[in-house]
Amino acid sequence: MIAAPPSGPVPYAREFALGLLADMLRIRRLEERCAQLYGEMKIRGFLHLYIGEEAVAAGAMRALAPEDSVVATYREHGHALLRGVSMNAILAEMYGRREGCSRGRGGSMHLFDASTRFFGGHAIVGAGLPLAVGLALASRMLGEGRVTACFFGEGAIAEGAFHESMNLAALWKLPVAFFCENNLYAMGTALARSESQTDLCVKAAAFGMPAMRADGMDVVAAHEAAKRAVAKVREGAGPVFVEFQTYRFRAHSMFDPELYRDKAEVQRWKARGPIHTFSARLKAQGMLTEEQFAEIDRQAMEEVRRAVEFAEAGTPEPVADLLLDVCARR
Amino acid sequence: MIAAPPSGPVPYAREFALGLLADMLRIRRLEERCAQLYGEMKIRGFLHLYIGEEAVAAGAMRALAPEDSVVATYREHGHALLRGVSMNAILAEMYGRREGCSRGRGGSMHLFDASTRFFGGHAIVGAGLPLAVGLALASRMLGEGRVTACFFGEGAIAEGAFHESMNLAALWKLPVAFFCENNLYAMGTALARSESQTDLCVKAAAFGMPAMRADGMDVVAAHEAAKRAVAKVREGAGPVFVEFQTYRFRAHSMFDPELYRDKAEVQRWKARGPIHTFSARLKAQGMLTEEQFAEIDRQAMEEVRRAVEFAEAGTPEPVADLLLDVCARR
Amino acid sequence: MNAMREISYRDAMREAIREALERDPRVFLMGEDVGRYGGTYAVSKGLLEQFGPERVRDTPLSELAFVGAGIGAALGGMRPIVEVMTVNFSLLALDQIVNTAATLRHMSGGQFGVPLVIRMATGAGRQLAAQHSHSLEGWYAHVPGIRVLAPATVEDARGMLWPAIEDPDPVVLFEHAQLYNTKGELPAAPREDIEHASVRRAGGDVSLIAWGGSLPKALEAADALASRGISAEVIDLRVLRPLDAETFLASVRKTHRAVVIDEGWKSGSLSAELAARIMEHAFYDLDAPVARVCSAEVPIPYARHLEEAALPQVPQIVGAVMQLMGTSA
Amino acid sequence: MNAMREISYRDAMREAIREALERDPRVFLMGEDVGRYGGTYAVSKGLLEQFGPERVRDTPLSELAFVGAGIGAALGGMRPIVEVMTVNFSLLALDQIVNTAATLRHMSGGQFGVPLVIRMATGAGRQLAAQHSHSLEGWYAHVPGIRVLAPATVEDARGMLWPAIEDPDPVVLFEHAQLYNTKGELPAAPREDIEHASVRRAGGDVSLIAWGGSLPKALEAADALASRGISAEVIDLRVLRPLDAETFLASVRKTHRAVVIDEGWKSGSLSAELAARIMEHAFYDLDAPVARVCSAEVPIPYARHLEEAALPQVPQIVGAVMQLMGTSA
Ligand SMILES: Cc1ncc(C[n+]2csc(CCOP(=O)(O)OP(=O)(O)O)c2C)c(N)n1
Ligand SMILES: Cc1ncc(C[n+]2csc(CCOP(=O)(O)OP(=O)(O)O)c2C)c(N)n1
Ligand SMILES: [Mg+2]
Ligand SMILES: [Mg+2]
Repeated sequence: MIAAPPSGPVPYAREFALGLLADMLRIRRLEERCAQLYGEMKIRGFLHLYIGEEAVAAGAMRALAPEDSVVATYREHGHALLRGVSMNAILAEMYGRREGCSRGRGGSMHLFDASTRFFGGHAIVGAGLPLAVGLALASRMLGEGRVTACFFGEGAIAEGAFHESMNLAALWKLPVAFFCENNLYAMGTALARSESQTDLCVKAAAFGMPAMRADGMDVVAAHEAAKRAVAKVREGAGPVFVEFQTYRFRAHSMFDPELYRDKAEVQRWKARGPIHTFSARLKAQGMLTEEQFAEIDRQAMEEVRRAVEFAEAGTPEPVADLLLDVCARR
Repeated sequence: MIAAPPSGPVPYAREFALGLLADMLRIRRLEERCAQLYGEMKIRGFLHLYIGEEAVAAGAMRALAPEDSVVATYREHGHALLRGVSMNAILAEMYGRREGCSRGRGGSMHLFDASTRFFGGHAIVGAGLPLAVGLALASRMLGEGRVTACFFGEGAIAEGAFHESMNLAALWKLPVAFFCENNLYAMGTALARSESQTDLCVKAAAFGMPAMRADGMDVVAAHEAAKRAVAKVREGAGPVFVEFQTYRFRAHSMFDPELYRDKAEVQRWKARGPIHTFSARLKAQGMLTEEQFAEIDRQAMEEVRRAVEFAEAGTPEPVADLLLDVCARR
Repeated sequence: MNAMREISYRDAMREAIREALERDPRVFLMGEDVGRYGGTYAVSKGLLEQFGPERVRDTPLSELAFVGAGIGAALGGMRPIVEVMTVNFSLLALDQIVNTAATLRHMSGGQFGVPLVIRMATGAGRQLAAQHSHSLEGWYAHVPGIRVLAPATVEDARGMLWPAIEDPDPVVLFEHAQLYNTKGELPAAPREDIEHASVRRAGGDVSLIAWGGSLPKALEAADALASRGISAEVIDLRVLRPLDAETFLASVRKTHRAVVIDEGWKSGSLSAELAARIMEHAFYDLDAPVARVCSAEVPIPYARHLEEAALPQVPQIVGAVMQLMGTSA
Repeated sequence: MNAMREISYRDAMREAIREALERDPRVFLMGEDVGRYGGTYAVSKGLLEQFGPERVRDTPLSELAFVGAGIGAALGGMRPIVEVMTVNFSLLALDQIVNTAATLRHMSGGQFGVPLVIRMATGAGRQLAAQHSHSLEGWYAHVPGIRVLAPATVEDARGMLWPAIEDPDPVVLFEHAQLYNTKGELPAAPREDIEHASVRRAGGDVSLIAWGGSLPKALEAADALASRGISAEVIDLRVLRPLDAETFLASVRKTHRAVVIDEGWKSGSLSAELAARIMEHAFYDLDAPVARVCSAEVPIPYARHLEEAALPQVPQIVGAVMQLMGTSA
């Protein structure tokens, strides 16, 4: 059973609300272009699109402060972008250029950016969680008061890394916000075929950790949940778990024939799409006109156009530097 | 807070009740001798004594059928003995003799016996659980109706292997009885310093698995819980988790200075000792006289004496056979 | 007679799995997305429909537990084929493989065996970057108690699985991801050998020793060398543990020169063991030190040109040979 | 002047940890039972009392997560020392070490480093059987992006930790369990070098290359050889990655013969890399093939006589040298 599309008044000032809309559109337009560029073989390797899930990153990122830390997965273009990594650097990275945010060495799955404390970009499912626990431990020991936001998919919950990390964070009351993006599938494996207990909040509660659930297709609900969670973590009472219920509109990666779900299900979820439902609500409230939407969208596409230009003009890392940064430069 | 010593009527026929008593005494006397033999350097390596926890193995083993399978840890002398491995073969193993149940290659931590389906003897904490899940899967696929009993300490619960195995067993509804021996410490680490949630049944329930708790110092409570659990598993409804609350009277291993707990605590638990409390109840019921107790004890000590003789007379595996059984003989 | 037909490595592997499932009811396939998804590399596509979810079993993301469950199921009388998506992820299950599967028979005094086959993809070349491009076959080849196979041809993809399943001990089978799309001639009765290396091309001047994804490169290099008048013998190792030293030693004793091609990082790779073995047993037959063409010691980078520079390539193999022959490439 | 005092390896290591904790507030020690229990091998005994539970941090049994947390804490500005009880258990954390710690700097284009020290006990010899007796240093030495150290003397136990902590990249430090009780002379200002191998005994006839728990055996063998009129040079490798080839190559170029002693299983052990390196760079200086004395390829058995037979022993080293010298032992 799929819930009704997100609806109801948007409780934000116009500027903030349009900002959320712009955030989601920037991800959407960037990734639509990425899919094309993959077809043109400008982008290679694995490419995991976030299309359909934009409300989660949009809602969550605006709940974080600049001094906070972010850890993400291989499906992280949107997270990097909204954390403040330039679209230019992200796309150049997917092009494998030295102007890329990882000098072309990471690619789509491994975006990194020290200036925004964006700690990547991890492609071993579950591997980001222990890292986040450690970042939070450092912040606590250094008295920095940072919150570490750790994004991961529901598939990671079956991994031992989830169990061990949740326990450590809760046992040591560390400032981690565990943001689980439950898009119902891990590649082709539906949640019910991977978890004996499909209520993820019950699993989190078993660590004595506060857990909440939010509609990940509703940027308002996502933002409110993230705000509550981050505030609670910042108080110093320990970690919080948030399940964002969302859905991936595209294939898992560009190699996925999608044998495991039917088109109808995808259609039903698209009816709950985060962008069109949110803009409809804004219009209903008179916060947004079709022209204004078009203008925001145009700006997003313009940003993408410039990013493609930037990436195309990028330079390859010299082969002579292949071994650079395997260890620290001396 | 430590509960009052086990008390109340023993609801068993005399023969069965005295059998339970004899089981516990056989473990106790064997291990007391092992501790001496370790001092005499007849037994080497790591030696983990079960003294104080005998009621758990005694109660649990009598809930199993011969066709069932057993997986245990490095603290498994008692489990092997009560599963039916001869004391001779167990002690010869600790002597490193070829007459040992693992030909002297496993030692105290790695007792194995195919004839009783005793699958070891595993010294990587948590590593027995996936194995038990697989044994249960095989039994289900082969339609054999075996129950696999998996013994492990509460320390293993923090390991990813616990989480992944519990989920697999529950998800696939496999016939596994997870017998957790909660003796409150993992080496020197008290449960409260290793788990954010110290109610282990709550943790098990988070997998949608039935969970029960039993006083592991009371052989009656232990046996009743194990019986209920095994019966439920045999019905085919899936795995069951049982927490046996017990206590280790001796050091973790022969190298442990026991800096982490005070003597008073140990004394309080000894007041709940499984053997003297059980025999007191049997006496109160007129099921046991001091003479009969002495006779059962004498038999246990006689069995130990003969086992030492057997082990002393054992022969070393020829060095020429060092590489034997690394791979199957052809 | 042994009629040939053309088939892809992927399809050959699928046929081998299907045959095993048909031939022995104790065999089942278990791993992440082997069922409904059809297999990450589409190897198991269609098998779920044919054999059902009990025997083509999708697992949660739990490498440690489902590999361990495979070990337990093997102990319990089944003949599991466990698929770990790639060797990188197998690190999560390494404890079960090294500390349990490989030790059980010996540690139990010969009472228990683990007739388990673990399949995994390995290798780089598809711009998957530093967490999806490892070649750790050499690590597995270090562990007593397991057999390690690296089928490089469609015939071996088709023929090595069944004997691996019949092996009473754990077998780890590596499929280089770059091979799945390769096509080749498959005999009606493929060779079922998991003991020996093979001479894939006879030659007299130098021995090229390779396996898995490096075999095609070695053969290509041999062609290039032939055009320069150098006759290279190409050995396909096939079995990484236990090593079939006789075969490669015989070749080196004949050619007096050897180049080992290994996609692993050079330091501590399997190529080192091969070089050491050759020195130990054929030192006085060598006209020159054994050369090694391996991957650069760097986490494999994403950018295509950097990844290519990091991996063993045909020109390097040719160059290494020319140097051994005392002529510069 | 540099006054000497006698100290055990265990106490030297504890002093090194204590000094690090005193010297840098960002340093903390984390691992199973490092605190209240006092450390499995009593290395950290007393440190909890001195530094408190925040900086001497007991962890649950969660190797993957607490090693990963160490990586994260290093990223976050701390200088963690993570203790994994023994190398066998480190397999559970290998994914974090190989796929994350070792790749982060390169994968992030040089933006992030992991200044982490991971300490672990290694090796056999105490009848702990097949799941507690591994020597897997060679595996770690295969991985680009990390430094691997094997202190074999009390001076190195005392002196290698601080520079390891100052290293901006991950360092894995192996302590052979048999060394903890050994005693030796500690200079007031111990050498702080994590770059070079050391010549522990000069000699002209043969080079014995060893490290960690095998060094004492190599030195004992050198004594035995001296009594037979053979002068052996003993090289303590000290740093297993990156290898200090200059030092052992210089020795071999002088002695023309080498024996590598490695407690790892022979096939695919680090000894193979050393043999291969020597052949690659000193082939024409060798009077005989490089010999290797390693562990038998068997899960280490419990029985004392079998364990002894499985491990490298002095008589084998002597025998290997005699054979190289063309005289039978
Ligand atoms: C340890 C590990 N196992 C398997 C994989 C292969 N894999 C990549 S993504 C993925 C699915 C993960 O699903 P989920 O965590 O729900 O994230 P989503 O892709 O849905 O965002 C799998 C199985 C991996 N990268 N790492
Ligand atoms: C994976 C792993 N980590 C650490 C150890 C070292 N170790 C052996 S027993 C033990 C304590 C286990 O405690 P628990 O599971 O409660 O069992 P108990 O000893 O109390 O019976 C530890 C830490 C190990 N054997 N395996
Ligand atoms: Mg998902
Ligand atoms: Mg315990």
